[in-house]
Formats: sequence, structure tokens, C-alpha cells
Amino acid sequence: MGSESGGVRERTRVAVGVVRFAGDSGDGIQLMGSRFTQAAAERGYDLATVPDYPAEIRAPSGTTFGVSSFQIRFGGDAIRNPGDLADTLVAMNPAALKVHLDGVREGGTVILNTGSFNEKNLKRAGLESDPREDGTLKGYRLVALDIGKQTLDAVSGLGLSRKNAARCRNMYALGLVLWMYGAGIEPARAWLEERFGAGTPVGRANLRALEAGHAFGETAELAAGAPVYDIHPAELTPGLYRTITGGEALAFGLVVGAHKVGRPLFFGSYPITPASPVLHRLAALRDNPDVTVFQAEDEIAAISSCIGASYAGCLSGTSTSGPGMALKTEALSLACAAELPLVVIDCQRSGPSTGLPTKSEQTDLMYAVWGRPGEAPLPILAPKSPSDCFDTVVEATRIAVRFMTPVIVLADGYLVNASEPWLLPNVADIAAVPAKLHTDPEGFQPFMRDEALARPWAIPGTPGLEHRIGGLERDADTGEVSYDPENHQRMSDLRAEKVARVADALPAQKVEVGPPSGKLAVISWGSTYGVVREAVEELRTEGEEVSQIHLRALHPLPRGLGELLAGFDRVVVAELNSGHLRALLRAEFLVDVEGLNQINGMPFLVRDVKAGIRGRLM
Amino acid sequence: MGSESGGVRERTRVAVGVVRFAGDSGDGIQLMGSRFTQAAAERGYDLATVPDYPAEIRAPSGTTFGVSSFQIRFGGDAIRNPGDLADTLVAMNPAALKVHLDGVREGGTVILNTGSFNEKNLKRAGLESDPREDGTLKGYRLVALDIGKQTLDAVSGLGLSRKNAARCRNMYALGLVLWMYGAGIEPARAWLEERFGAGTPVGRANLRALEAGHAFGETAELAAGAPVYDIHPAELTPGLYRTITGGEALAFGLVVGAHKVGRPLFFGSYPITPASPVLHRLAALRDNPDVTVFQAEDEIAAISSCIGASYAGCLSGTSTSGPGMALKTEALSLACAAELPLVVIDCQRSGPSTGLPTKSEQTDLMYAVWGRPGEAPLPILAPKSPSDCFDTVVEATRIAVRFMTPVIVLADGYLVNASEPWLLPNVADIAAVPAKLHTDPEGFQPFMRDEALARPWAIPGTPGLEHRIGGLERDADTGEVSYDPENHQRMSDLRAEKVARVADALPAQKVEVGPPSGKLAVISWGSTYGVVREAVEELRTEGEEVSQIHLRALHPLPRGLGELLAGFDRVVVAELNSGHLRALLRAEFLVDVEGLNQINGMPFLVRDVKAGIRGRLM
Amino acid sequence: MNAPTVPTKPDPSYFASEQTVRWCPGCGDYAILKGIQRALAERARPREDTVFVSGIGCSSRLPYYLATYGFHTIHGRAPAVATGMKIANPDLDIWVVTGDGDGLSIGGNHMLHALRRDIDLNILLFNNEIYGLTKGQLSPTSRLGTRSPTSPGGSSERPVSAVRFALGAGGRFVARALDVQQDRLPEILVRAANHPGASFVELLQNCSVYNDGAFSFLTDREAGPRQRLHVRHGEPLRYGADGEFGLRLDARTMKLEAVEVGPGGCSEEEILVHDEHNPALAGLLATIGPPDFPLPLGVIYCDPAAPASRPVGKAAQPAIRTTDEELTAMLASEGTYQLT
Amino acid sequence: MNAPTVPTKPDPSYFASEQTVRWCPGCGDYAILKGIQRALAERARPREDTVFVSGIGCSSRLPYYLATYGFHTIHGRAPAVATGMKIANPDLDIWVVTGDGDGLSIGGNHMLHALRRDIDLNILLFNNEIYGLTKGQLSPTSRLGTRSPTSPGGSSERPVSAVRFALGAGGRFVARALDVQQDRLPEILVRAANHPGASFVELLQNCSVYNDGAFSFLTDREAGPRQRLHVRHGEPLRYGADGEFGLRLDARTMKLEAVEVGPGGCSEEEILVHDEHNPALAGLLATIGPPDFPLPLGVIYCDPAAPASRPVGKAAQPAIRTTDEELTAMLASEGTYQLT
Ligand SMILES: Cc1ncc(C[n+]2csc(CCOP(=O)(O)OP(=O)(O)O)c2C)c(N)n1
Ligand SMILES: Cc1ncc(C[n+]2csc(CCOP(=O)(O)OP(=O)(O)O)c2C)c(N)n1
Ligand code: SF4
Ligand code: SF4
Ligand SMILES: [Mg+2]
Ligand SMILES: [Mg+2]
Repeated sequence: MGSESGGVRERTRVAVGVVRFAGDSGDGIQLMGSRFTQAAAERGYDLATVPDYPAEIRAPSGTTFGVSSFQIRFGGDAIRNPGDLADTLVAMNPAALKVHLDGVREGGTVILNTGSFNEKNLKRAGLESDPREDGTLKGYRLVALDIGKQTLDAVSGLGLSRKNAARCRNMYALGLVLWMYGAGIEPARAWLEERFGAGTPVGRANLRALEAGHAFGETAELAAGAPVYDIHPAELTPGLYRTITGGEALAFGLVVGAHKVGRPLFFGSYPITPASPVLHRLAALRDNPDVTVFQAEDEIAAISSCIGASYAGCLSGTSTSGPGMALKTEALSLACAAELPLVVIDCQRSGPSTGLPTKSEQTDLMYAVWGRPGEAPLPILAPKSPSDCFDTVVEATRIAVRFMTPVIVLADGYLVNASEPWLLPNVADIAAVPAKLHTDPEGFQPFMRDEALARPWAIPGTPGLEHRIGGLERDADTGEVSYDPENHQRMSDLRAEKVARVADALPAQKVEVGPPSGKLAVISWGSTYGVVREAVEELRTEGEEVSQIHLRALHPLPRGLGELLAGFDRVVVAELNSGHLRALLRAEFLVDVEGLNQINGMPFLVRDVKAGIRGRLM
Repeated sequence: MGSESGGVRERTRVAVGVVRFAGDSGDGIQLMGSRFTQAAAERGYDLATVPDYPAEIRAPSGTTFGVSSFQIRFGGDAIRNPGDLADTLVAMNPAALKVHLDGVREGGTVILNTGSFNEKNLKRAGLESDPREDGTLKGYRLVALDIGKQTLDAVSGLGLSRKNAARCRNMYALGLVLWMYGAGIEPARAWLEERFGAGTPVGRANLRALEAGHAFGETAELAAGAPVYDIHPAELTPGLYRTITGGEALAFGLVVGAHKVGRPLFFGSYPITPASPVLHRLAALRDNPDVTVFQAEDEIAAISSCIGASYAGCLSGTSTSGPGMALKTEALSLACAAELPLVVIDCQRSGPSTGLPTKSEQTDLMYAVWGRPGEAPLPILAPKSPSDCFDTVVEATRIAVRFMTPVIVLADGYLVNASEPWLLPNVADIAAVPAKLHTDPEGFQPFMRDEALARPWAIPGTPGLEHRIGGLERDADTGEVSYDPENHQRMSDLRAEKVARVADALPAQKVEVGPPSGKLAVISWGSTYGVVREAVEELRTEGEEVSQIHLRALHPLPRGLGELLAGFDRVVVAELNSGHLRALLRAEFLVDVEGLNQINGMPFLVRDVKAGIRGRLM
Repeated sequence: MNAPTVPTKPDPSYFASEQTVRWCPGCGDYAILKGIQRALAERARPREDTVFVSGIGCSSRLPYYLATYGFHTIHGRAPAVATGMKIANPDLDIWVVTGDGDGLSIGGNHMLHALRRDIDLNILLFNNEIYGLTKGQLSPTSRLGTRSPTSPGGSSERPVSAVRFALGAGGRFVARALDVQQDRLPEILVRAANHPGASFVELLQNCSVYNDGAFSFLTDREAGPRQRLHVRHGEPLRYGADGEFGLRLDARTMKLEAVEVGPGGCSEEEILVHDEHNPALAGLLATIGPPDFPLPLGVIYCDPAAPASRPVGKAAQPAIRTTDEELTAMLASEGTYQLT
Repeated sequence: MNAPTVPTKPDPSYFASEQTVRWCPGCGDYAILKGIQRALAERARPREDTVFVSGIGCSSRLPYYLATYGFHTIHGRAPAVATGMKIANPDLDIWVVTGDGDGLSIGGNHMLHALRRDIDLNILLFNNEIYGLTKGQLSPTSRLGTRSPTSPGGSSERPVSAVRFALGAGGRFVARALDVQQDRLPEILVRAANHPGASFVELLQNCSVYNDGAFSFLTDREAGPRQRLHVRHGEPLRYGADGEFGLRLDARTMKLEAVEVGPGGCSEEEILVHDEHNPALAGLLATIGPPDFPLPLGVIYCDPAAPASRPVGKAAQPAIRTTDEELTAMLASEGTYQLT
């Protein structure tokens, strides 16, 4: 939205806009979304986006299960989640309308691509009657136009095949929506030129469609009832920005984290939804001399290769989701026993088993805490937003190296795919905490410990430190295999104490919003941060006495948390599982922590969280 | 101890005897132990035994890490654990003495095989001086004799090689100890005859050694200070008995359990310490037409083959320990999603990772409860004694079939190898609860549910029920793959509720010992039952107000448990881990449950439990 | 279980379920599905005795599209699940459907052991030389240089040959077929299914989205015939549109040569004759392919020996056969004693 | 990292650790350990650059007995751990020690992929045809009929051939050796270690407790020479105490024959000459063994081709090479915009 654009109509001033694009994969929905996002970002809005893909690669067109969507919320306020309901829905076909109409707020606008509303598509979408005629759309503002035809008209004469010409319809729709929100087409135009080359027929056609869509609004062809908006940019810190997805941020976090501990990064992984973007992003860094990416034959080999690489002196990382985490269980236990640094990123998805691979949940928390036979404690952190994925992973690499331990980072499918603006950090400003490689043979023993209880990192290639480690219990003094009962107790205690001390290296717990004591605290962790924060802030605006406490460290629990909880009459954990953090807090602090839970594969809606809290304030 | 045997000496009357045999694997220690056990059992004693094997297959002789041992506690009282300290230690070599002297009570008897106390063996045992001379044995009653030489003398003239002749020394020692405890040699003689044939030279030599050892005591050659005992048999229910190890009982439980639900048993497993005995015992049943045993290529294949067999209509079972449980994680989640019956026996061992393979712990409880990514609840039971392994597994098979769910049975290495007398059940008296296979195509849907919320068991081969299941989420109404959020919530709730309802099918929680409310309750689960029970009973005899609550079901927690806990001022969970059940109870009941914990690979000692409880009674 | 519920001459559609097929337009899986339905019709086994067990991947969705029993298991484990199923009930006709990633990357070990144990399964490996379902990453059969999201600079990993692997694992029936060849595919599948013991069929399958044209060298109208060597037991190893080429073995060096046959070229007698029973020849055929040789298609190896004894359960019978008394005796089989 | 800390002509004992060796008396592992120490001495690589990575099993305890770096990992995963280690630091000399259960039962998949990827590891598979550490159960190499705690009636599972499997996986260096042959073992190990890429050596190893005498057919003074076929590149495939037997190939049927050589028997020229570069011959040798043929020992296959490009990390260098600025630029590589 680089250039302001007027139009004749009076624009309604609102603080926030929420737009949802929906259609077949072939409709170019994700592209529409990302280009709109870039325009909004460049216009200075804060924003949050989330895509929703079908589980099929190319589902048959017109079906409900083949609908792809993209939602963006943007505006001048601090935007921390992509919003419950859309103001504007762009529905490219009947199936998209059927699936997404529920997601539009009352009185919202529905832009329909009427050309797709033929009998075949209605039937494919499982609709008995035409929603334009059967009252379905009552209560919405309708903008009905044949986007397909308008696009064909716009690009005619450029010599494109009908198929290729029709493909430009997403740009037409994009142009229209940009205009509705008072934005120009500059960023999209620039991108098209870069993508297709300035003068190519495809590039020109796309540009024409974009312009035509924009002009459709601008020239007042748009139906009179359709709203047009004016939204003020946010007051963001000046600087260089980009939008970033959680997947990108997780990848970058590993690269920068490894760099800051001064070790090459070895990333061994196996593709799985929704974690693959992390692998892909890192694989793309093939020119970085400090980044090695290895696609293993399975998750067992992925984490095993990481363990080998860590032993050899790399900062290792791996990423996966539920089924892959399950397969990493045994080797993760080896990493605990061998006390090697390793960052394991779990992009949680709906389970059990294959579950709903493209849907998001927080149902792996207890698995992360307890999911290894035997006593194998390890630190666990969870990022709260796409850009926080970066910071959290950088922190995880530090802990892994400082304490010589595997660390689990609990992201989720929602975070991986969601995006937000990111004020780019200067990597030089990020504190470097170089790993100390042990080199002195004098008195060396592989399980000697420093003040953090970390054992030395003594890598092959170092003369005089030749030693043997492994999964069998080790003597705390000599590092040799030991079956001695007292030693096993001592080593078990040491491993637990070491992980417990990680809490000392992390900030004490604070409230996020509201006073540090009072009637009710809502606890959030991970990706529910943004929704809970908005819910709490709205409730506070509405006069309710409620605070938010957000946890980044799930194990060990942050210092000061117990005291904080003790200050509230009621404590509610909002989480997308059956009550994992709730159980941890109850067991730890003996506080009657309540739960606000949802296991439907979807993020919380702000309204549901508000309702849940309000119910407990009465 | 079939026949009474007199001897000239006055016998000390005691209620209970504790004997420990220790020596090289080559000394035939386990045989000595099992033959002594049989004699004690046949004499009508209640008893408990536990072996301790070296981690090596054949460790070099004379080393401390090669020492093998066997402890038996027997007597007229209800014997529920093999005892903290031995009255009598038979040490076949210096290493055995070094390792086990600590395990003998003050004033106890040490029978030393002096022939092995040469410089070579002292050195191999890492002893600087001869313990017979350096004061090590002060405070013990010493019975020193050259067992090797006495044996050679006894069997001379039978034409055995020196090596084979020397091998009979365990029988000599056995004869002597049997005499000390007032027992005859009949059962051992009968066994030798069966094993080696009546007239064979080896059989005759072993018998001669046995008789000579017995005579050594009987003819008063035994040193005057050495004690001889008289122990009254227990008042056991009359009937046909055998001694049984937990490993055997787990195997038999599966066979009888499957029989009682009316399905063939498929057992797919992969060898691992300490679970292998279950696999071996079942493999030995190759003539049973209803038992199929499959040694898979790994634990993943083991549980996967079980899932396939369950789908095909078998009652499936698998057994493993920590590292193998870890590998079963993913497929176990599939069994939860597909809702198929399956019994998973976890013979817990010391972790993390390979840990101490031959040592026992209860450190897999939380893994069993929470160790699957996503929400994948399942029932968990733990047996309390070797023979209870049978009942627990039979119960597990019933639950698995009744609720169409995988069930975890948490045994441990101690239970697998320990033994006790077992009044043989008549299989006809065990209630049969035959599985109902679904056959009616009318209205069939693979995820329709009965009143227990169990889905139908519809096996291939049944006409008209052809259907497709798998790890993807299923529509609760149609059984087809469903990505619908509401449906996922509903199915998640159904799976959780189904498992929660298992509690209704199990007895409500009762106290085991002591009043159902009061000052302090000690909670035990699994194999710590016997030790805790003895500790509580002793404390009660000593006037302390303390009760024991023992849990068989760990998930879901038994009905009535919360109310019971509320009746005690203090509640202490004694468990061999960092506090797993403690955390579960605190989270569930918000009671300040305390922990009595040990992670040293060894069972609790009664004295330690007593001390731990006493410390909390002051 | 064996009630003759199946029509005597069923139509392939008899084996189709009502599910909407959800592969991408142009995916080779459609053709294979059709081939399977034809093979099922040809064999005319009852639907209720047939089970399709799959792992995870595009190909592994196949069971949904058949009206038989089906189990869409987890990634890589289908051979292990199917092994338990077959041992539990040897009367079932069990097909394993897997992909090159599912069956050779994560699931390679179970594949090895199913073949080694010679479990009577019909294993179909859909090889599109790519991970379809997870959006196009490298698979263990992807060719050197393959560009993918995980190998943006081109793969530097040597691919494995599915056929060579299967032979190395001791497979007794090993074949290779092409998705689009509906004239040959059903026959090969029927032979595989009829083979007693494990049968392994590599199905070359086009992924129209992530690896389109991977097998166009075979399907190409022009060049295809020179790249396809259809092997048939007892027939000479000839190929080309008119069989104008053939394979000859140099006995001293044990090396194969691709030669022209006929006047000016080599004589017919010199051309190797396919013997599907010969493991050495199978091993040889498994190592060849483009650019120097054509790619063998058809039944490469079939060991006619009576099936090696293999693990088979005793659990086929619907009802249990032991009595309470027998089990009571089992419990009492060792070291009993009477207390009074 | 390459400081020449190693004596120029080190004694094998230079590579021995101070640990007491804890195998059973008579275990073949002792001989193999000795052979390895000799090979290490022969190669004279620094101790600190050498790593032994093992899985779980009796054999997998071997790293404890060497004065090099060692990692006793978990059951079956040693090739995967070693792969990460080698990619991370290609300068290391990495040996993988595994058993027939560890490497071919639970770990078969990683073995397949290490060989396929041709990672430069020296893989030693100790094959005693049994599970030693867990007390004698069946392994995937146990012969048909083997009685064990898990096969009390005798095994009914066809064993896999380690060598055939390794070739099927695409192994470029595949050899077989006998524990007790100290005259041959170190040389084969040295060749394996010097081979660029993955090398696979099957070591036939006697388990004196659970499978004693499994290879006595080879070691037998009388019969042994007729059962052992020591293959050597360029030499005819002859065996017997005086080389009185040999292998001949029938080119038409592609079948091997064991024949007597010399007057009355077949002529020397007819005997096949070993060509370790020929995959077809290797495949043939992999399928033979008793009772009809001798068992091939030595380097069965060695692909001299320049090592296929294979995944190798960029992480060898001790220090990192990127700068803060470069990483800042990485973060800013897409879609940046300036807000003021
Ligand atoms: C344990 C586990 N790891 C990873 C995945 C993700 N995954 C699903 S299918 C697949 C690969 C599919 O490739 P292929 O087997 O070749 O099948 P195709 O889709 O090409 O038919 C992967 C990596 C998973 N479902 N489970
Ligand atoms: C996950 C897992 N499963 C099972 C085991 C138990 N286990 C240890 S070694 C072994 C097999 C050993 O056999 P092999 O590899 O042939 O080695 P050997 O002892 O014969 O040298 C098994 C089953 C284990 N340690 N971990
Ligand atoms: S992604 Fe490829 S393999 Fe998967 S359905 Fe589409 S075309 Fe077929
Ligand atoms: S059990 Fe066998 S393989 Fe293991 S150490 Fe003993 S002899 Fe060697
Ligand atoms: Mg594929
Ligand atoms: Mg072995």
C-alpha cells in the first residue's frame, strides 16, 4: 500500500481490517494473501496472517475439502492474532463460500466470483441451492461480480491462452480488495515485475488484471453498498522490516543461535507437515559455509545424525511434529544420557497418530516434559509468535550449549505458517556466548562438571581427550560405565539438578498484562499468546479485573511463578489441549488452577477466550 | 525341605530366614538359589526371591562385576519381599564377599569357600588384603571351609573330570545351607534325578556333593559357633502350588487372558532385558494352538505386527522395557486412534537411554501416562508381585477388549525375575468375558459405540463390514476421514471419556493396611507393594498410626481415591522414581502429597521406607 | 469366511469404493488404481477376504478407494502391520501399498524383513522418485542432481534401486511395471498376488506435480521402445520398437552388452534368454538401466521353489481351541507341590 | 586437529585402552579386536582422529577397548549417528561396529541408507548369527532350523545374507572375513578403511556361548579349505587345500558350477577370474555358499569409480566462517521495507 489511493467514495475509518481470501488451490489464494500482506506491511500496518491449506496436494477443483484460504488482520493497533472473524471475505467459488461464510462477522462484506456459481460447482460444493438466492447471504453485504470474465476482458489482446489468462484472476481480486482498503498497487506491481520480468506477457497480464481490479473500485463501478475503508498505520518503531513466518524464524534462529555460540550448525531432519518449512528454509541456505542440512531416512536417523554431529562439535538441530517426535523418543533419551547439546523443534499438530496433519494443537506439552522412559529431564521453551520463534530458538541454542543438554522448542503448525512484521535485528547486537570446547587433557574426565553442572564438550580430533561415552550409566567421577547404585542415584540427581538450574539462567516470571495480583489470571503459553492477550486487554477495557501471565519456559518452570500465582484468587490456563500446563502447575504449586481448553485443531477465538474468562468472573 | 532333618545341635527358632548365595556365574548360583527355593516352598514356607545377574554374559571369573547372586526370604509369616539383609551369605569367592558383605545383617553368618581365597582371586576382586585377616569380617559369624576341595573329595571315584567334579560345588553348598535351616535334600535329589537321569555319573556326583554338604552340618563338622535354625512353615491355604516368577506370570496371564476373552493370542515382541523372559516363556508354548509368537525385527515392527493382528481379530500383546517402549510410541498412538485392543507390557528398567539394563526402577510411569504426542489416553495397570502379574494381565486383556483400547501393564525388572509361591488357579474358575465380534452389516459404522463407548471389533473376513481405518481423524458418525474441527473435538472427548470410564469397571480404591483415615497414608504402586506393606505393618506393630494404600490402576485413577486421601493428615507416595505418581495425585486431588523416592536401580529396603515414614510422623 | 459372496466374473468396479478419489489431476496413481481393480476382478477373491494395508503418502491413500478392508497405518510401517495381520490370519489376501519414501526411506527395514521372511504379502511400491504428500522433497530413489526443496542445489545422494534392494533382501518375486501400461500392469499384479510368499512390484508412477515426466523416457512414443526391456520368461532379452536390440553376455568378463540384432548386428542365438528363476540373471538385470541399457520391466525374478517355511500363525481359526483344563495344566507344568 | 601425535610405526597396543575386556572366554570378538588394533597400527592414523561408533550388543562394546574416541550409542542406530558425525567432520576416521541383530535386524534401514549414500564409514558387522548380549535369541542371519529361546522348535525364517543385502543397498565396498584368520583380517580392514566411501565388512564371528561352532565348517582343519573361497582380484576363483577346486560359469544358463580343476577335471582357463570391480560377479558370489558351494571370503566387491558425490558437511573447519553482517543480510534477504 505504498501509494495512497483515493476514489470518489467516502471511506469508513476503522482501526483494524480483517480480510479472508478463499478458493481453490488453483485460484492462487496464498499468493493473493501474501501480496496483500506485503502491501499492508509496507503501508506501515501491524498485522498477523494465517493460511489454511487443504490436506490434499491438488484436491479436485470445486470441492469443499479442496478450499484453500488466507486470513490477514491489519491495522494501527498492536495486532497479535489474525482475528476471529473477517470483515471481508473473497470467495472465489461456491465451496469457498460454503466453508468460510461462518468466518465472516455479521454485516461483513462478501465478494463473490459469480462466474464460478454454476450448477457443477454448486453440486461439487454439496450445495442444494444457490446461496445467492436462498437467503444464505442475508445479513452480509454482497459484492457480486464475475471476476473470471472481468479478468479475461482485462488481459485480452496479450496473446495468453485462456487458461493462463484465467490464472490472473487472483490479481484482479487483489486489486479490488486493495482498493477497498485504500491501498495502492505499487508493492504488488514491483513484485510482479521481479517475478515474471517487466515485459513478459504473463507479467503484463497479471499487472493488467491487478490494475483492472483496482480500477473497478476506483472508478466507482463497485456496488454502492460496498464499504470502503480508511485505516491508519500503526506506530511502529522506525527501521527495516520484513514480514516473517514462524517457519522462517525458527530456521533463522538456529542459524544465528549456532553462530552466536560459535559452532557450525548441523541440521538433520525428515520432512513432515507442518515442520517441513523449517527444513526447506535451511536447505535453501546452501551457500552458508556454516550450515549443513541433512535429510535423513527417517526421524530416528535425523536425531541420531544430530547426536553424532553434536558429538563432533556442531550445534545440532532437528525439527518435526508429533509422529516424528514419537520416533525421536529413544534417541532423545540418549542425548540426555550423553549430555550433548541439541535443539529439537516440535511443530505440534493435531493427534493422536496421523490425526489432522495440517491442523494445530498444543497437545505435545506433556510428551515433551515426560515422554521418555526413565528419568530424562530436559529444558522446554515455547515461542509466542512468528517472530518470537527466532528469539526462542536463539535462547534454546544458548541453553543447549551452556548446559550441555537437548532442548525442546514447542512451536506449532499455526505458528509455522502464520506471519507478522518483524523489525530486523542487527545480528551484531545479539549477544555472543561462545561455547567452550574442552582441550586440556590434564585431569580430564568426560563427566566432570562446571558450575552450571555442564559436562565438558570434548570433540574428536582433540589430542589427549580420547574417551568413550554412550547410553549406559556413567560413573560421576571417572566417566566409565558404572552399575553402582549410589552412583546412579547421584547421576540421576545431577541430571535433574542441572536442568532445574536452567531456570536461574532465564528471567523470573512477570505478568504480561494487568496487575501482578488480583481476581483472576489467565495463563497462556506458546501460540495462544496473541489471542489471550487480546482477550485480556479487551476485558480490562471493559472493566474486568484480569491479568495475563505468559510462559515461555515450560520446564523448568520459571522462578517466581509460584509466588505470582499465589496472588490471584483464580488462575485459568488457556491451552489447546486437555490441560497439560494446568496439570503441571497444580502438581507443582498445589493451586486450584482451572482450564480453558479446546482440541479442535483450530486456534482459540478471542471471543471464546473472553467468554471463558467472563464465565469465571461472575 | 520335604523331610525333617535333625542334627545334634539345638536349633534356634526364628520366624523368617534370609539367605543369599553369591559367586561367579560359573559357580551355579542361580541353580543353588532355585533349588533352595523349591525345597523351602515344598516345606510349606511362604517366600520371596530375587536374583541379581551381572550385565555381562560370562564376565571374567573372580571379578566383582561378574558376581551373580540370589536372595531368598522364607518363613511362616506372610513374606512379601526378599528382605533387606541376609542372615546367611554363601560367598563362593572373594569378589562375592566384597560385593555382598554389606547385604548381611550384623551378627549374620558368612559361609566362605576358602579354596577360592588365593592371591589371584583377591587381586581380581580388587582386595588389597585378605578379608579373613584384615578385620573385615568382625561382627559376623564365619563358616570357612574349602567347598571346592570338599566337593572333589565327595565325588572322587565317579570318573568325572576335575572340571566337572568341581562344578558340583554348588550342590555341596546347597546341602550345607539346607541343613543349617533344618531342611532335607529330597526335593533337590528328585530334581537332580530328573535333570541328569538317575544313574548318570554327573547326576550321581551332584547328589553325592549335595549329601556331603548336608552331612557336613549333620555330623557336626560345622564350626560350633555357626547357628542352625528352626523355622515354622506358613499357614498357607491348602492346595497345589508352584513358585512363579513375574516373567512367567506375565506370559501365562496373556495366554489365559486371551482365552477368557475368547480370542487367539498373538504375541509380537523383540528381545530386551529384562523383558525377554516373557517372550521366551510364550515362545516355549509352541504346541498351544491358540498362541502365536513372533519375534519382530525391532520394537516398532513388534507393536505394528500386534496392531495388524488385533485388526485381524487376535488379542495381541507385546512386551519390552524402556528403550523399546520409546520405539513403540508412534504405533501406540495409532492403536489409540484406531481403537484396537492390545496389551503392552513394560518391564521397567533403569534409564535414561540404555541406563542400567539389569536394574529395576519405576521411572516409566509418566511416560506411560503422557508419553505420546497428541491426546492419546489409555488405561495403565501395575502388578504388585510376581503372581499378581498374572491377575493384572488377565484384567488388562479384559479392559483392552471391553473398551477396544491399548492397555499398558507396568511391570519392572525386579518383578520379572522375582518369585513367590502361587496357589494355582483353576482356569475354569476365572470368569470368561468373550469378546463380541461385530458381524451385522446393518447400520454398521467402524466408529459407532456401545455403552462403554467402545467401537465394534469388525474383522476382515466378515462379509459386508468392509471398511477402512487408520491414523487420520475419523468422523464420529460415519467413520470416514474428517478434518472437521467440531468432530475432532468430539472424537477427542470420546476417546478421553472412554478411558475415563475404565475406572467404573475396576474396584473402588480401598486401604490395604490400617484404618481408612488418620495421620499418614503411604501410597505404593507396582512392585514396591511388598516392601511398603512390611514397613507399614512393622510401624503399626511399633505403635505408629499409619496406613497403606496400594494402587493397581494408575490411569484412570481409581474411584474413591480422592475421598480416601482427604481423610489423611499426610500422604506419602513411596516410588522408585523422581515422583511420578506424586505429581499425578497432586494435580488430580490438590493434596500436598509428599514423596519418598529412590533412583538407584535397587528395590526399596524396608528399613529405608520405615525411616522415611517415621521421619514424617515426628 | 469363505462364503462365495463375490460374483463369478466381477467387474473391476465391484472393487471400487464410493470415496471421491483425491489425487492430483494427471497423477499416475489413477492408472495404478485402475490396474489394481482389474487385477482384483481377474482374481475374483471375495472383497471381505481382501485387505489393503498402506503407510503414509499420496500412494498410501489408495485403500480408501477400494471396497475391500483397508488400513491406512503410519509412515513406513505397513509391511510390519501386514505381517502381523497375515500371520494372524493366513486366509486373508493382503496387499501392501507403499511409496518410495514410505517403503524405502523410513520403512526400508520392514520391507527388508517382510521379504526376508517371505511373508505372503503382495507388496506394491509406488515409485514416483519423490515425496508427493509432503510437497516434493527428495526420496531415496530420486536421481542424482534432482532439485527439490531439500536439495535446491541438486541431490548429491546416490539413489537406491528398488529392485536391486528387493533382491538383496532375498525377495522371491520381484517385478517392475509402469503406471500407464494397462495392458501389462494387471497381469503382473495377478502374478504377484498368486505367488506364494512375499511378492514385490515396483510401480513406476508419474507425480504430475512434483516430478512430472520422470518416466517420460519410457513412455515417450519415439524413444520409449528403446528404453523399455519387457522381460518374459523363456523369451530372449530383446527390445526396441521391433525388437531390434538385445542383451548379450560376455561369459569371461561377466559383462552385459547392448547389441543390435540381425543382419549386420549380432545373431539371435547370442541374445540372453530370460529365465525368471535365475537369481544371478535377476541380479544382473537389477543393475542395468539408462543411459547405457534399457530398463527391465516385467517379472524380473520369480523363485519357483516351494515356499521356504515361514512364520505362520496358528490363529486362522475363528474360535479358540484350547480348553480351560489344558491351560490349568500349562500353569501346573513345572515344580508344583501340594500343601495340606 | 592433524598434529602428528601418532608414532610413525605404532604397535597395535598403542590403540588398546586400559579397560578390562569383558567378553566370554572363547568369544570371536577377541580375535576381531586384535585384528582391528593391527589394522589401526598399520594405517597409523592419530588416535584422536579416530572414532568407533557402535550400537548395542556384545560386539558393540568394542569401542571401550580402544584408546580412540568412542560412542556406544543405542540399538541399531550407529550408522545414523556416524553419518552425522562424518558429515559434520569429514576429517575423522570413523568406524561403525555393529552386530547381526544391531545392524541387520533393528538397524537394517540405517545400514541401507549409509551404504546407499556412500558415506565414508568403515562398517564392521560382527555376524555370530545370534543375539549374544540378550542371551541367545534368533537373529536375521540365523540359519533355518536354529533352536533358540525364541525358536524352541527351530527357526522357520529365511536368513538374510549380509553381503547380498549390502550389495542390494548399493554398497561400493563389500567384503567378508573370518574372526580367526589373523593373516587376512587386518589387511581386509585396512583396505576397507582406505576405501573412499562406505565400506562394509561382514565378520564371521564365533559366539562361544550361544552359537558355538557356527563357522566351524570354515575353520575345520579337514573340511575347512574346501568350504572357504578366498577371492582376490585378478586371481582365479579356486579353493581347496591345494586349490584343487574352482568355479566355472555356464554363459548360456548363467549358472555357476563348482568343479575340480586339473587333469580329469576342468581346465584352468575355464575357471572364473575374480574381478572385484564387477557388480554382476559380486552379485553372483553373494548368492553362493554351502552346501553346494564354498563361501566366498575377502573383498567381494570394490567399485573403483571415483566416489559418487555424496552428502558432506561444510562443518569441518574448527571455527565458524560467517560474519554477523552476512547473517544480518540473510535475515533481510526477502521482502524488506523501511518504516520511518
Ligand atoms: C513419522 C512420520 N514422518 C514423516 C511423515 C510425513 N510424511 C508423510 S508421507 C511422507 C513421504 C511420502 O513419500 P512417498 O512414500 O514417496 O509417497 P508419495 O506421496 O510420493 O506417494 C512423509 C515424509 C509422517 N507422516 N510420519
Ligand atoms: C531398543 C532396544 N531394543 C532391544 C535391546 C536389547 N538388545 C541389546 S543387544 C541386542 C541384540 C544383540 O545382537 P547382535 O546385534 O547380534 O550383537 P551380539 O550381542 O550378538 O554381538 C538386543 C536385542 C536394546 N538394547 N534396545
Ligand atoms: S503430489 Fe504427485 S503423487 Fe501426490 S497425488 Fe499429486 S501427482 Fe500424485
Ligand atoms: S555371548 Fe557370545 S558374542 Fe557375547 S561375549 Fe559371549 S561369546 Fe561373545
Ligand atoms: Mg513417492
Ligand atoms: Mg549377534
